[in-house]
Amino acid sequence: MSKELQMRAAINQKLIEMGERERLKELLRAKLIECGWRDQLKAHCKEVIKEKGIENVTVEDLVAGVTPKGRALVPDSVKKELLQRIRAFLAQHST
Amino acid sequence: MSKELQMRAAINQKLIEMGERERLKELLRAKLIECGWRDQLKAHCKEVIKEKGIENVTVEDLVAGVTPKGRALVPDSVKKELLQRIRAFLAQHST
Amino acid sequence: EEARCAFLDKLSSELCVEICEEVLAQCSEEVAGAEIKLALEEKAAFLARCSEEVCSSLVVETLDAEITQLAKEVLNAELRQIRKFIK
Repeated sequence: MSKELQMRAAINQKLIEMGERERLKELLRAKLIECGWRDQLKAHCKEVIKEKGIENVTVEDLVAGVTPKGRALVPDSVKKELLQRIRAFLAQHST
Repeated sequence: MSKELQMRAAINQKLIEMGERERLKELLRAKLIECGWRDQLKAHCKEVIKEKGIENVTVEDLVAGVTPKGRALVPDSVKKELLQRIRAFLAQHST
Repeated sequence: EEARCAFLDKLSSELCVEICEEVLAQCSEEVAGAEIKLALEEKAAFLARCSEEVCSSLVVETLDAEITQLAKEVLNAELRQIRKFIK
């Protein structure tokens, strides 16, 4: 295994073991609620259901239908904050 | 027109077009005979006529006089059966 | 040191995308599932309301017709009896 791959695996393991991965996910979840992302996605789901009719939509269809908009709706500031937290963790634990 | 009103109108139209409304009315008429409602109401009509005197009673008076009792005399089980038939029809034809 | 920094930057970005995708997928599924459940509940409630309305209008309509018919029948029968008696 190359040095890079070894480091990658070690960091991933550390992220999980130290609970940081879960904390980061929790942080992102909280931010998505705070910035109104969840409400916007909810509204978009309602539109899709209304348009197609509830009898013609499964959860899988709906997820597939709203995911592109869901991705686009995440504010850059939220992604940036997450990236900074990850960078800080890596800087601290990659020695 | 709201979506709900549109659906309501479509359901009523389907009930009529498919002949289900007439079938349901027939079912109700048959049930009213079967449970003795017709006989009870007939007796009540006779009582009202006797009480007021036949010379003082028109069809309209008689109808007005016996309607409250006529409505109250319909057994709950009959209404329940009718409601179940309607529910089943709507579940099948409301897409 | 420069290579290490570049590697950590790249890894951070990749992890960020990975975590984002994971959370977005979970949240999207939660939101979509909840909205479908809500829509189904709303539809069931609407159909129940609609059934009640159809049922009560059918009952009223049928009873009105039956009562009128019955009143006519009884009144006519009583009148016939009186006429017969007079004769």
